Amino acid sequence: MSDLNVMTPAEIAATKAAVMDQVPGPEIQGQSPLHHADLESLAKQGPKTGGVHLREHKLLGHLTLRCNPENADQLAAVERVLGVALPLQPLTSAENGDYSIRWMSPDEWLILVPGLEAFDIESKFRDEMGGHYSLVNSSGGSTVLELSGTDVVELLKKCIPIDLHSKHFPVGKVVSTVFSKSTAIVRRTGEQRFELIIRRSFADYIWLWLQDASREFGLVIEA
Amino acid sequence: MFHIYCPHCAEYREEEEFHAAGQAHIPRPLDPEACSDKEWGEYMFFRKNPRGIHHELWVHAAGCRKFFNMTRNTQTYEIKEVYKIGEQPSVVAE
Amino acid sequence: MQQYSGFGLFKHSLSHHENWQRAWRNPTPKKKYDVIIIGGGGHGLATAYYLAKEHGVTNVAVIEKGYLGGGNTARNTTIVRSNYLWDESAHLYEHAMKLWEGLSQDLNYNVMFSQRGVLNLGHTLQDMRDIERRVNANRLNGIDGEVLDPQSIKEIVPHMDCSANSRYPVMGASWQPRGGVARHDAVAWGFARGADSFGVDLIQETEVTDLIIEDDTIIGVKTNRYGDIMADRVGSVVAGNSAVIAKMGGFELPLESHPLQALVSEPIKPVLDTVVMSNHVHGYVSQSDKGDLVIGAGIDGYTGYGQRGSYPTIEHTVQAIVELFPMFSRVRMNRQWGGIVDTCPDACPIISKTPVKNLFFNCGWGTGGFKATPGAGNVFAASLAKGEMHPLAEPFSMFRFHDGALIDEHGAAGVAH
Amino acid sequence: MTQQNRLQSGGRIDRSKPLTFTYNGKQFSGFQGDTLASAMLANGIDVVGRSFKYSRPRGIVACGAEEPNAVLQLGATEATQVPNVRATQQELFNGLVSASTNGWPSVDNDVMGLMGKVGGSMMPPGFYYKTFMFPQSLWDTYESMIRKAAGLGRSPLESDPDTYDNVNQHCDVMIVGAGPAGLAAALTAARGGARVIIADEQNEFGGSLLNTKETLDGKPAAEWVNAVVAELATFEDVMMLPRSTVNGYHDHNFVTIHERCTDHLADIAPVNQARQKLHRVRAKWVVLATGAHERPLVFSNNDVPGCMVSNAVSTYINRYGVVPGNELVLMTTNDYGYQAALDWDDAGRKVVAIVDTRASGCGARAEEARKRGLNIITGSAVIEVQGSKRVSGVSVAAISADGGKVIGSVTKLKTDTVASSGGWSPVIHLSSHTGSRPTWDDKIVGFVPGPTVQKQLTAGGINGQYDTAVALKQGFDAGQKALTETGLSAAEVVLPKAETLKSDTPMTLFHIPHIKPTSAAPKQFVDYQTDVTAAGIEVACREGYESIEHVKRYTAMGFGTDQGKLGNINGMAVAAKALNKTIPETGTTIFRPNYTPISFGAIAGRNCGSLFDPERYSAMHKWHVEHGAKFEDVGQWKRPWYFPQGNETMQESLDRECLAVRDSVGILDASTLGKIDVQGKDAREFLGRVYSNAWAKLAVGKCRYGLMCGEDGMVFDDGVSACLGDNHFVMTTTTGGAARVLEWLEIYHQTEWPELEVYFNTVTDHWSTLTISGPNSRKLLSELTDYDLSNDNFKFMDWKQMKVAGVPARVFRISFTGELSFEINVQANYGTHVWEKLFEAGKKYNLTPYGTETMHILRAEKGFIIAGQDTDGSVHPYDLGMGWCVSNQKPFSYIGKRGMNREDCVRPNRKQLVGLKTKDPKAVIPEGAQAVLDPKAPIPMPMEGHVTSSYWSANLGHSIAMGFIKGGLDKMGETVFYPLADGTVIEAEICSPIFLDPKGERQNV
Repeated sequence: MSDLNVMTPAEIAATKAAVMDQVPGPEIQGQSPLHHADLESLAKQGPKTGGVHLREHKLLGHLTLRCNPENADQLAAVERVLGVALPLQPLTSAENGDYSIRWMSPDEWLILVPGLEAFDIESKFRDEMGGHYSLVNSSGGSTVLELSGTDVVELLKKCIPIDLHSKHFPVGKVVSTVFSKSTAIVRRTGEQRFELIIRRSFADYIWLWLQDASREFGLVIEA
Repeated sequence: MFHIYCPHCAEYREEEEFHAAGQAHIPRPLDPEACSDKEWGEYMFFRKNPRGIHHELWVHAAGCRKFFNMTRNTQTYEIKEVYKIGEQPSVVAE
Repeated sequence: MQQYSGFGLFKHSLSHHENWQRAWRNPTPKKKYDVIIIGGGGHGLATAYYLAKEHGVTNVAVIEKGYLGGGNTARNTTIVRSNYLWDESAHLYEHAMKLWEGLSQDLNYNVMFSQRGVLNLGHTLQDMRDIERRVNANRLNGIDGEVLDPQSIKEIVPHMDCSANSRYPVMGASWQPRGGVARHDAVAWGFARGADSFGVDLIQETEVTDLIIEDDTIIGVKTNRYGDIMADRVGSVVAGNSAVIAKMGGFELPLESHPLQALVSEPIKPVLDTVVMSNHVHGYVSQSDKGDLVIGAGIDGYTGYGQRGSYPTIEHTVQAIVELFPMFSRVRMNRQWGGIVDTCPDACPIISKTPVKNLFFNCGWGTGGFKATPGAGNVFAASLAKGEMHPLAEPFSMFRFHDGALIDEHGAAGVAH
Repeated sequence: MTQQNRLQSGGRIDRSKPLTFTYNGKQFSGFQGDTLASAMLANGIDVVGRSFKYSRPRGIVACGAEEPNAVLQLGATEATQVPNVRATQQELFNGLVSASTNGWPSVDNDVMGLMGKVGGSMMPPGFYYKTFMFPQSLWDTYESMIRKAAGLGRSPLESDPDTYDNVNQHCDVMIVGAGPAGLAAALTAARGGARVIIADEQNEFGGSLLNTKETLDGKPAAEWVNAVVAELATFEDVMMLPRSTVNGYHDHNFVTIHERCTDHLADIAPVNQARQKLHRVRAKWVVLATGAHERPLVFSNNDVPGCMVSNAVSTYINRYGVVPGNELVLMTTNDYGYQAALDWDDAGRKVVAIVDTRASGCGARAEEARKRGLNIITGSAVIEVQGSKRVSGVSVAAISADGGKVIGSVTKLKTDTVASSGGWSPVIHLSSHTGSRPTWDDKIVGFVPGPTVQKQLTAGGINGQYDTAVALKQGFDAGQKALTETGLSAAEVVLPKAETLKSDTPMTLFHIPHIKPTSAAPKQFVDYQTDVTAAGIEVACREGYESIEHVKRYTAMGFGTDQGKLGNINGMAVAAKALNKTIPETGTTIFRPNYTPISFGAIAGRNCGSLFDPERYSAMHKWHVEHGAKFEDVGQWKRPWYFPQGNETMQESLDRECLAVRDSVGILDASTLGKIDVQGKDAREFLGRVYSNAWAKLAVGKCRYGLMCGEDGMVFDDGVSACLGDNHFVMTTTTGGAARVLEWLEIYHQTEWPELEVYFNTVTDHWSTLTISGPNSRKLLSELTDYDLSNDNFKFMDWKQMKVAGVPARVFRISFTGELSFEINVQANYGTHVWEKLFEAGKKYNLTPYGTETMHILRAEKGFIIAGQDTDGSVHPYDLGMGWCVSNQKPFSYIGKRGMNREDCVRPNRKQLVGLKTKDPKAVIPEGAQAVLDPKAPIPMPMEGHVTSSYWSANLGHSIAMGFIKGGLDKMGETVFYPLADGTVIEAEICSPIFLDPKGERQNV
């Protein structure tokens, strides 16, 4: 291999699936889907108090794993790679340090890892996991928003049709649902804290929506 | 608006997350070339469309993206059951 | 038949309106008819009227399980237009349009057909290509229509947001000046009164519970109130319930019955003088003579006989109307309701013979039924009278779904009813 | 002005907070706590509108949602106008501006009223249908007159300055109505630990308890209300919504609540607040505690201002401290009706007479009236009212025991107010929204909720139970039942003691007889707002409109903004009598949402303006905006359409962009194309089944174009798929088709071929796709990569992995322009970086950004189709001349194969896609033009097919077009004509659609 990050098609063929480190060196700065909104400046200039706080966790590694939940070998492989078992109960999530896994479907999980580790993890999966599965890097296609604050539930009630009562939506629960006229993956990370994973092309729409819908509570941007 | 139990997510969700994909249990003919135009046309277009108990295909489009079957009364809109692809309904029309 | 006129009204006012004749009788059915029409909606009643008037077939019964005109005739948004894309449908709807134009006088019953024009808006380049295509085809088929630019649209609908900065700016529209609206109930009643005057028996509150079929040939129907009633030919005109009748005949149809919802605002002073329809933002609106904004929604995605649909469909429609007319935001929605529309895969109707001899079906109109009422009744009557399909009806055979000769009007039909 | 009808004390108004308001341009005053209606009555305003058909003066009749007459225009500015607000439901605020909606020149002196008097007799129901037919040509004129007369208020003509919210709610128990039954249910459910929402349309909870002098546990009922409200407020899981109307009850216990957050404060909402909210509630159980509306009686001239329902009279006195007149005649069929006279008497004004239609009334209230020495006339009725703008007197006569006819002589009494009570109609509206048909209950003389499949409970007035003690008990029971049904344990609640007043049997009577037959008697109104009279209903029945639905539609009964809340039952009774049937035989009454009208804005919520529909952006969107792109809407995407420079016309921009690509190099943002990652050992087999062409032998590192057809054989999408690994492909779809294709793949995989080992995942948003195209594209790319881009190493239809501008990329050597092209795919976070680096390096090649329009022209020069533009769901691959893209050798009968071999699909003379070359090279045929063989043929002219794509080609110096022609592939060189709307005809020759480089040499260099 001439370049560690780039395999030839022949090498890829050997793995049956193409894997590529998609992240360039540190001299090139990536732009999250909300780059144009310049949240850093808003965080500096905007209000410091309000009922809803928003922070973007950008440029993380997003990996979609599809595999067979009844295949013990595959489950074991996941644990070897991530140090945590795949959550098999519907709508649950699991974490191990910077790694987090969300149940998306009976055969689908969304894994978030630090941005620079995506290729590493992907490669480890390819080494460790056998049988029929797919692993797709979708890091460029989404971003993560963290919403918190005293009015966060009231805000989300205007956005998604999910019952957010903590009896029904405890910390750790994750759902994929409609977000106004887009979609989002929503996970509760605290009593008044939620994680939203949204698609790149809809990010501006959701950003506009959140600003509009949170007006009565006051929106604080954090960076 | 329907309140639909997704058999994969194992909870009720709002209809907005789903959409209907027509009558269930219409297998694609195994040998299409052996079908007459009439048989092929019936496979593609002709439907039971009952007033009453109906078995239909739905997909949890904004959720787990899985298709599943639903037995529903098309008059009262009561959902009698949902069941996974490959399973058979337990509630059927008289 | 007692003639209606302004003078008649004056005359009757002197006797406190005590001497008006019945608009139609309430007869007990005979044992046998030449033709039985199942379904006393607009299409069924029009069929009966034209059978009697144009073909001299008066030994006819219309059997209606509820009240006359109580199905989709009573539930639609009353739009009339004929600017369909394909020759087959354009000719059929234009046939209807020509009948609409003299209908009040023909029936001596004012159906309040108001040719205030219909705009079909285009919001994308592909919309505009489709509009050009359709209007060109209409013109060569002898159907009025032109393509308007946003400025000309603004002159017709001054209150609509035609600005370039809306989410989907209005890029143009097709305009059919002869299109418009009519008073839906009056259409059913006018045809009913006309048919009755020729001796047609209108049997209400009577449900057909089965078909009587011998040797693959229909010879009559069973009813819940009057037992068996025999007939040489039977026409089924039951829209959303067609699958139920077809099942009695032992066959299936290429149809699904879906909820179709509509809503009205409270009555307001005249503010919209034409019919505005938009496939792209998904809504359409006109203002009735009573002052209501009459607004139509899209079809719900599931099969439903409940005469109601899902609330999000209403939401999307109202959003579309507020998007087109931001000033209507403070106007208030009065009522919503739903009908059952039987939709074909190609968004065109079925006017057809069936696997059962002498049993004919008129169904599958989807969202297009009301505007076709006189035309559909007219060609269905001719087909029932002769036992052979009228040339305008021939392309609409249910068997086109076997050989593949579909007439795809999704573009022209769309949400646009 | 003084509030002449205001009492010195009493009521729930705050006399320390005076408010001013305007009605028809005049200023009046009222108090905090007033409704607009109570303030108008306090000021002695009699006429609040004109009826729409007969233009008769009308006054306030009721005190709530059932009010038919007091329908006003509200709003101080053009943008804040609200039509048709019920004065009885509008809270008064300082500065409120209102006006009556009908009447010209004014509501007090109305010219149409004269017409109504003269012409009224010529306007029986259905008169429209019987006239205005001759001459036909005058219908437009008639119609505009009809339209002007109709309608109530008017729409604002400016955009709404306010915002609205939709809020999703979930609860165990949704309680509709906060009267005694609703509050008891809420308290019970709350104590049991349920999640409760309780909504009431009024400004404060308490319902009927606020309108009377009733006591609970010997104390004013309001004290109990206050205590319950205070306790409910302590529960975290209880949401209390006053000013909130449950307007719709939908399937599976989905309920919508219209909350008016700021309408009681001002015309316009305070900054950052929503004017109204629409709560979308999913409830496990719904408790309907909606109460009942009192029915007025139907008698001659019962619409003259000063005629009210008796309960409204009591409410205005007890709740608002307003006596709506000086003298009262009360007519009742029941004991409860007496209450209005007692309250009137308490207020110190004169009760002229209580007219009881029964031979005797000996309930507790009647006894009280007798004790007070009030004038009670039994066995009689008010058969007619005198007066025009205000009641001046009544005619009273004895009636037969069945209420069918007048049997005695007529006595005239002087009065300015007539209250009537015909009993109560349960508010069953919501229960019938979900398709349940109400059932008639003879005992309570009204409809009650029928059987339902919803998880619905009812309590109190809706069941025809008007006794407070019973309502409390039923509310408690409903609360308990909801608790057990939702798996919670029962709660302990001690209900307060209510007084139970002895009452006598009410009389079943709706329509008061007159000495003249109904047809000749002065008008007896059934439905005020739609001007439907008892005589009108009789005419309808006489004419054969016998179904109650026919009666309603023919007369318009129930079609007003009050939806017949007061009149429907009376109307059914009149129809039943005319048809000689009972009320249940006549039919039932079905209600649809909304219970009361709600703003369109509240339904739309925030989904308007820029949030009407998402705008989807690619990673380079900001660059496009900054470089002056004009955008095209493709699905929800905003795609650059073209990039004008300076004062260029669109055509000039396109010419420049097209030439730049053919002469040097251009760049297109192709990121919006759908991209689906396909992995698994059966990926290849799956592709073979869903594409019309062969995929079995596509090697790793290669790309292939494919067509997707439906089972009917008709093309619905297309795109290039690349083999990334033996078990790994990436599929591209059209921009608009991405979601549909993915779902289509899933449905076949999940339902038909689950045995195939393959997974699909969307990666549309993950990749940015930067397409550089043109003879200099290789040179340009080579400046940003070390990779060997030579034709030997990187062939046409290959893909390679390399770094471009330092970013790892997959580069596809495929071409939609016919030029040497490279599609550079990088993770979208780095799209802009690479895009900008390309421009830095591309300066010397005049790298030109181009949009969708230039892309369309360039591909049309090559005869490439665009699915959706050159296809319409009725063409199969052979119709497109793309038989080369169909493989009939595949073992599996791929989707579309059987369909495209049906009889009609293989017949001769199908429309086929061909190229079109105009005789005049400068003439561009409009897209959508229809081809004919003989432009002089008579209309209807036989059409051969339409133009799908047509452009000016700057590269070729002439126009180019593609279109369908019947049998076109066999008609090369033949001539067709395109007659245009302006009368001109464009002549064109049928040719190959490939106008440029037919051998494909340019892309292969």
